[in-house]
Amino acid sequence: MATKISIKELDSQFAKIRGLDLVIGKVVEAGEEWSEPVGPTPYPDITALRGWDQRILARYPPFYSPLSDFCEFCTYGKCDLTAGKQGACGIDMEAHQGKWSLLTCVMGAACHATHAHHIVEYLIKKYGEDHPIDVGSEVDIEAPLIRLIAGIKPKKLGDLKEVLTYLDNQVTQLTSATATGQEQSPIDYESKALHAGMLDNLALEVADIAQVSALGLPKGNSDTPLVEIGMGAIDKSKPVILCVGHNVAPGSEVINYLEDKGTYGSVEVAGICCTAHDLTRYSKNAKIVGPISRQLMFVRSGIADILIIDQECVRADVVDEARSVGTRVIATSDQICAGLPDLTDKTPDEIVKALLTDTPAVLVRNPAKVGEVAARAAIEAAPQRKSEKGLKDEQVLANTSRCTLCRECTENCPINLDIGYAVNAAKKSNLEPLQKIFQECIGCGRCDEACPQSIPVLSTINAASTAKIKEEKFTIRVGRGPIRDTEIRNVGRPIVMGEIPGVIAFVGCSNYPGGNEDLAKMADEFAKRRYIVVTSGCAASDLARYRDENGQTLYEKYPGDFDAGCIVNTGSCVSNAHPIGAVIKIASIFAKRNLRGNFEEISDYILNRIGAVAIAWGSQHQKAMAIATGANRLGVPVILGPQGVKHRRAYLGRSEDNEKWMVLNARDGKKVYGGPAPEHLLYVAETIEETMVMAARLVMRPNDTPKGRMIKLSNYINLHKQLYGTMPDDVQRFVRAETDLPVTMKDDVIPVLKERGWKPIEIPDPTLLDRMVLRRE
Amino acid sequence: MATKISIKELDSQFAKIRGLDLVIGKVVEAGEEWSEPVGPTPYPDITALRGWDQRILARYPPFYSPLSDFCEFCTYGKCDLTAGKQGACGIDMEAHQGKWSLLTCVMGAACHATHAHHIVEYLIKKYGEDHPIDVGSEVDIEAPLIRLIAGIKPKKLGDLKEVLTYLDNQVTQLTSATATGQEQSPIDYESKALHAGMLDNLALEVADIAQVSALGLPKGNSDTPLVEIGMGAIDKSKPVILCVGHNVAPGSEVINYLEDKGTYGSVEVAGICCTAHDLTRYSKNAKIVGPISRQLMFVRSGIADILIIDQECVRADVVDEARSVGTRVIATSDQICAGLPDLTDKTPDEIVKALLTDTPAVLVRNPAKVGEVAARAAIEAAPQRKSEKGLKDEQVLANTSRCTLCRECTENCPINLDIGYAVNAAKKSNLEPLQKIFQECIGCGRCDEACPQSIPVLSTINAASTAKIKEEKFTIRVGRGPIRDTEIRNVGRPIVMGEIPGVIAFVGCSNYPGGNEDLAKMADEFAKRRYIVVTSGCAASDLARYRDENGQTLYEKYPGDFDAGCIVNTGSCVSNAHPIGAVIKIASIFAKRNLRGNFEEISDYILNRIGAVAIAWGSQHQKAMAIATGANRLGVPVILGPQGVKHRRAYLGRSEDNEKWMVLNARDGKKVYGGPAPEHLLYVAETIEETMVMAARLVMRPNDTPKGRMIKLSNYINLHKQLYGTMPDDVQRFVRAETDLPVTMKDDVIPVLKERGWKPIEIPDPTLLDRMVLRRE
Amino acid sequence: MSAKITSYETAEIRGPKLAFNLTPENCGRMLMRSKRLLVVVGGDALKMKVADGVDVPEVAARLARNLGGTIVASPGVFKAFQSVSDVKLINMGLEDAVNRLKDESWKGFDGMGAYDMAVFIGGLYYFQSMMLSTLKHFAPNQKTISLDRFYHPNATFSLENLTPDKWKAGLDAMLQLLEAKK
Amino acid sequence: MSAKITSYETAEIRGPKLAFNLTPENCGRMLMRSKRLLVVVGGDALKMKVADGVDVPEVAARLARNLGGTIVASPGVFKAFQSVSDVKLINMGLEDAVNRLKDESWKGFDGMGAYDMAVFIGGLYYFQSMMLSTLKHFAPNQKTISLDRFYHPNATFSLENLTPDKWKAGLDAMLQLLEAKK
Ligand code: SF4
Ligand code: SF4
Ligand code: SF4
Ligand code: SF4
Ligand code: SF4
Ligand code: SF4
Ligand code: SF4
Ligand code: SF4
Repeated sequence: MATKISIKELDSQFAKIRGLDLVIGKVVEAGEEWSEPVGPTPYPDITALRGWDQRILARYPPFYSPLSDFCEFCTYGKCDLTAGKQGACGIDMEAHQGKWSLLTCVMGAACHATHAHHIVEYLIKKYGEDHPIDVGSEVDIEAPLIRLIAGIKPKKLGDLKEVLTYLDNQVTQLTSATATGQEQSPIDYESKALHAGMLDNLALEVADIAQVSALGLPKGNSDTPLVEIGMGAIDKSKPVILCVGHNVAPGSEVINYLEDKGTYGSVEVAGICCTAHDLTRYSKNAKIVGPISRQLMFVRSGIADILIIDQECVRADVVDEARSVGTRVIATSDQICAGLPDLTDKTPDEIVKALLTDTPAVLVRNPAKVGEVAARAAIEAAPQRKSEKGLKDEQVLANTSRCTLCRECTENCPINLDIGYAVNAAKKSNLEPLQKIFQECIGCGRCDEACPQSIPVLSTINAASTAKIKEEKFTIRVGRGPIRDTEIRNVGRPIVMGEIPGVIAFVGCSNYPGGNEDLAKMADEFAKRRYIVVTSGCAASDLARYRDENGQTLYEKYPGDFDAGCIVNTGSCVSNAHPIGAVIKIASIFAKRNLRGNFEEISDYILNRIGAVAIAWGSQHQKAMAIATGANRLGVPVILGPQGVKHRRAYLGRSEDNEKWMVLNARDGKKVYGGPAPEHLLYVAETIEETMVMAARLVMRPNDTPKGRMIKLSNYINLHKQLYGTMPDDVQRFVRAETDLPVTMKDDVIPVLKERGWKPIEIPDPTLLDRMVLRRE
Repeated sequence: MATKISIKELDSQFAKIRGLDLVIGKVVEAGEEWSEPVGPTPYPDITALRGWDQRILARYPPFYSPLSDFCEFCTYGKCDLTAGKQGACGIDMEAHQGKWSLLTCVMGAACHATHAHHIVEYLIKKYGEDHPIDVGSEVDIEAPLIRLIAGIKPKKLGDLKEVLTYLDNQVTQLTSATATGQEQSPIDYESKALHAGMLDNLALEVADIAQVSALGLPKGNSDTPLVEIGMGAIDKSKPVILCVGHNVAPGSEVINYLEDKGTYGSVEVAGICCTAHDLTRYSKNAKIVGPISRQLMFVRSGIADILIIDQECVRADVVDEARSVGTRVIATSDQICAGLPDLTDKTPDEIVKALLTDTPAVLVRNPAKVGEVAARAAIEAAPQRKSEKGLKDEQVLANTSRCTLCRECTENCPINLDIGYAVNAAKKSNLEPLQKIFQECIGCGRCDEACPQSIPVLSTINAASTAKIKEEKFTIRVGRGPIRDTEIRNVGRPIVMGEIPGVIAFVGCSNYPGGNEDLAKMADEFAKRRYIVVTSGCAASDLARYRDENGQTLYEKYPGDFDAGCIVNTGSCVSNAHPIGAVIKIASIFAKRNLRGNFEEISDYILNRIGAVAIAWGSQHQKAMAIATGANRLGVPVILGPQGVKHRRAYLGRSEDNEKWMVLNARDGKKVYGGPAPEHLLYVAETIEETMVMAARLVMRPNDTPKGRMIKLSNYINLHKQLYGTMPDDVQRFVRAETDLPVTMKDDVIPVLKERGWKPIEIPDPTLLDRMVLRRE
Repeated sequence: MSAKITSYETAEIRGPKLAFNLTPENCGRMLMRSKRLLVVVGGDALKMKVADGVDVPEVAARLARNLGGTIVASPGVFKAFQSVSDVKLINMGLEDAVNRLKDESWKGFDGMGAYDMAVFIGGLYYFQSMMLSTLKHFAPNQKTISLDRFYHPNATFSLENLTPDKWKAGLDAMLQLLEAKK
Repeated sequence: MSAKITSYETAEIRGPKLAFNLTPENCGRMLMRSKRLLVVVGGDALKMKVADGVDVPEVAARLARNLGGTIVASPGVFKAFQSVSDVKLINMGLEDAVNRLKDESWKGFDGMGAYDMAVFIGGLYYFQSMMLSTLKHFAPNQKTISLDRFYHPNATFSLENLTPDKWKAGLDAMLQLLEAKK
């Protein structure tokens, strides 16, 4: 608890003070002082971890894929940077891509920092600075990232404020570095991008532990309820309030209001994107329409009576789309004012009236007011709603007669779906191709924009798929927030020892080709193979939208523990703090490493010992790149799906470059070969087959015990054979001794090893940090 | 002075405190309390001034010129946004351009906020939190922007910290709004861009008043010394230390060290860009090489023994260029680590040794250490310098024989200089065209990059112009910092009454076509016409690089007062706070308006009454756009030169749209026609002729007295006739009554007015704010 | 494929909507169809006489005269039209003029209706390019034609990159065509 | 000018360095000059049989067989080469392979020296485009050729956008040329 010194009036010789409140936030409570010594980098500034970054970037140098040949950042430009040419400011393509990488990560980090600010400020206003941080009785390490990075142990909401101040300052400095005439080296741009990623992760934790603590979201229990998800899950007979975005505050206030009035049962509160997750964490009666790929589709359906938008991942056309089908809109955030009139200072009566009459889209920057207004307006508006406003399916499909098969739509589709062909088939009453497209379509609407015949292509896809939309009704396990310390104690050893082959996190946005089935198949495969599978955000939603041969969703099929063969949904994007926190906690709880301000040591531990990998099969947003980059700095490799190539940057190792795979043996300080483990830090895969094999490879760590390596290798070889049809070309690099080999595979592998001139090596106590060497010989 | 409460140890029942220092920074000293009431918007958040922005943007809507047809901000893209098409996130070209506008301004604001942080932290470390803010005995309003925006009156360096915290938070929020799926309306993007601009201006003031207060820079005196400027002004016989960037700390420490050792006279300390200005403000023995257009040219000359780079406007190739001519480099800022080894923790001996032997480019993030190291290394290195390292002029010019006249160089030149032709002429020993190019060239080096024959085109230009380079030796009046309150008292009335036709500020970067002569001619014209001319940054340097027919530089020709017919150099870019502050002070001192947290009222006053215009003939950098946009929010119009079109956005009025020019008459609340005054807020002009006429037009204000309007009109009509050859098409819009007409022009103008159906109107007491209406009828 | 076909400045990569290349003669034919023509003369017009031997104000005046068009030009350049009396002349900067052109409801300088074609000539390349970009994106129905020596991808129609001689000859041919057909 | 000539995806505007368009026959001639060929088979290869009727792994195998090239392919696709035994095969993802190709000092999968030509076929359009972008910018000396159905501006040489039939026929003609001249 904080100590508060109040001075009403002081009129001394030196000073005159009036109404001064001093709240001493960092006072440590008696008997509970945090005894952990502070490590070398509490609140690291933008160069404090440059040494660590240089170390990892030397092994995993940035690999750039420019999206454009020129730069248009300043008025010297546009500059042609093709193939080594420098721009007018002296920058070349490599550094320019480094700048994009930094800018992307900074945008992401700024989003999460701002989101954290908003939610913390809202909660402090509502519950007070002194409201305790409490993320569950089985979670002692309440804030692994804050402890690690900031070096503090937050006890109450108010303690988070200094972390927010730090975030703001660092984000501003990094934003500054993206300007023309600032940073110039690609490696330093990447060091700054890694810093931005780390800040992003820190912001995630601030936001999520605050809302878990104050809003009563699940505190790490494995058996959170299964709730409904899908466009078909929304009960159209009720008034429908749709929340889109990331900030749960307004949506939760809707639920509060409805519960107060006892009308919650008769109103449908549903969400899209992360707000959806957090609404179901807040109340299991809330529903999830789906991930971002369902945003335009569902808004266009006109089923929502009220659309509440808050911040992040809100389509820029959503207000117009909503209005065109008669849905009323309430924007709620400074971040998205959307050009709407600000009615924040009006009474709820006035706002409801405005919404229902002449001002169908408004800005109200007060969550509680939004709660009341949205609920009342939805109830009043629902009877006016003609169910599925807009055109009937047949009317929509009639448009296809205009199709000239010019294929502009396909050429505009980010994933090149053969939509032109499908529209043309519909012309001849064959709806099957459109229905197939529906399964893969990410709902971006670019085809609509492209069609010279003004065919509303996306609506056409939907109209052809009405039956499928109705069927879109699945279950998802409610995001559970933190991983419990008790779980870490159970799995820490098997993970570090390798008996659990790895932790695989399915994260990111729903902009993948191949539809959500691809994602689900991957998750299924790894859960079946007894990896620990974790998920969050749009990926978590999309995993739900799939049934196996028995008609079960993955959440029905697998338990929700943080354990081998389970699938854990942590929740919204900000809940990504928890899987990241979990690997930190393994280092802390299992390996007893100090966390406090001790970033390098923990990252070194994770990189060398903890077989965790994230798969962002979709990663549309800058935030996705920021989260991934933060994970990378901590030593967690990430695989992106093919669209991720457009983030422009990977961090790739070269498995054959033995010098790069030398580690220090902490036991004697000698440089020894640790193998290409993990081989990459950020890899963009083209197909799910490649992704699966790569994930199985990237969970290997130099520190694996023979038993652990055996299990990892067995999965790797097995998947490789299953998907490539052959023994891996690089198997010899992962076998340290014959004891690493699965017994059943020995006959297969040993001849290969011999052929490739393999020699056994010792298993080191691996580190990249000089200071971790215990004793030199 | 602050009150400091120290608690060494407190062990009470409630809390345990160790080593706690409470510094109560905002304690108001007895008897000196700031009695000014707080206005409606102290520390405005990102929507607090949205209403004001909407008002000005309704009159001056954004005008966008896209530099590219597509967006590549997220992995949904690239998206084709041509002619109204929406991207996959739903954004259209207009909103996307609004996003660029915001991003540009945010980058600029982040640079200045970060710069302010760095300088304030450095000064606090050196001089203490309690070091008083003191910008001159004749300056009572020490911080007009801080008073206006933050609503505080800073008394000591430590008081600036809360302003910095505010800046960080706001910049982070605005950065967040540039991400995909955030803001969506062009007008709200622009409102946020205006906010970023305002923050930028605020940061300028924080940085400059801190350094003026603590480093003893000139405190607003008009007669600052004339110092040397020009590539030819550098004494090559001495060791030469060149400082490039914006942060004066390392350079000033060089001077401190040299002065301590008594060797300052024998070492040349020179600067490029804003650091240069601030070095001469710190010591009149420092020299200015020139504006940014001289950076590559001078570094390539090899004259510098040591190059110190700090932050902002540092060419990305400068380290390589310096090293290729044997110049040692010291990077000094977190913002630009340039991939260099960090030697901050080494001793000066070690660093000097490294620099002179195996590590010719290092990072040292400690200004005092840089001071010593640079001075010692320069003195040791100078004898090794072969004067003008690299090739001899003839050798360079010999390369021209390879020229095929392919004109790739011209097609790559940002200002399309006919450099190919000139190189080709040199082939035939005709150097004149190259010498002509030298006068116009902005030194960006893009031609070098383009030449398929690998002719070092820029070096060729220089080699042909050796004689001209030697002649580049001019004088500039040292930046004087603030405008004195006493000056404001003198000119406030004549400016508001219009007797001084206007304040014209020449600001911005040196990336203009036409060379610096164009700029100088404009300044000369307006000074001659008895406008108050103000200048700063690269524009101030470039103004010096011109002699009139009598061989005088403008600084020699015109006095340095803030008065009619004078030219005031305020200093570096951060000193732009002072001309902006001056218009605010006019409202405060002359019109006695409250400043404190009273942004809208003051901006309304400035927009309607103070004839100030800025001309950024060059505006290469994001900071230039941020500064301009900040001025715009305050009601000061800005004209950009043609390259400024590549900032992509203007704010344009439409003079014929009478409805837009209605103002409220504060006397009776009636809406009355105020005329298109000022006609635009941000205008991009193609030529200097257009710029001059536009500036003369944009100084007009609805509130002008008949006498004032007469003087402004007389200049406007006169310039129009001089440059267009005709009477302005719009003269009738600026004549309220015949008394507005200059006597000598009546015969000319009255027939025109009659022909155009002109009718007299009343002069209102103009305002855009409802609450400023005194009395309603 | 050479990049030279699509732009003058090297980094001026545009698309997917690129100006149709027209020969000078075809420009002439295109212009003859115009009922309300605006000729926008840029700030580099006078320099072109020196650099390329083309008297841009004269070309503009002949165009406007023969097609009943209006000329808009900014200071400096405008002065070159002082002797021209049989053509409607407006003094205004390019950005100001384009700001009006991009407004579909604008009725022209004379209030008689929208211009069905805007001819651009004499502009600073990069500045003109941006003005044409504004119109391409925000006034897609406003037809524009660039008669400058360099290809302008953002116009609706544009000449290709030409040598000074070919440009001069082409403009002459175009004007003769106009004047003959009159 | 149609934008269709320069790219497949509408926003895939590139330049100033654009791939030379080659006919399939000229691709064949170009390939015959290669002494060290790498055939990079993308992850969409198998789908193309269904969509366009082209058996990409077969095309790749014939190419490599006739020119002594090495094939690199990622899982899934790689499986299609299981029956191929007379060609050197590497299993690796595209990004991993391109990361090696972009290293000028790389000596190839067999350590025998750099590949003088890298053929790309069967890639996901936007992914392939980015891989070619990496090479264009950071390994400007690495020649690349795209045999995919759509024009790839970032390659050194590329087919134009073709209909499935023309693509199939063109590849056949190219292979026959190779096989005949052998
Ligand atoms: S930032 Fe550099 S490369 Fe980009 S446009 Fe400006 S000068 Fe050119
Ligand atoms: S909405 Fe679907 S089909 Fe249309 S462009 Fe987007 S992904 Fe392709
Ligand atoms: S763009 Fe329109 S007309 Fe062309 S193929 Fe697609 S749906 Fe048919
Ligand atoms: S996963 Fe991606 S698309 Fe989904 S809400 Fe998060 S950032 Fe947005
Ligand atoms: S931000 Fe929007 S317009 Fe830009 S690339 Fe992403 S989806 Fe396309
Ligand atoms: S250095 Fe000068 S001539 Fe060369 S491109 Fe830049 S401005 Fe043009
Ligand atoms: S690019 Fe080189 S060869 Fe071509 S004209 Fe310019 S100087 Fe001559
Ligand atoms: S005026 Fe422009 S170029 Fe010069 S230092 Fe300032 S921002 Fe940089």
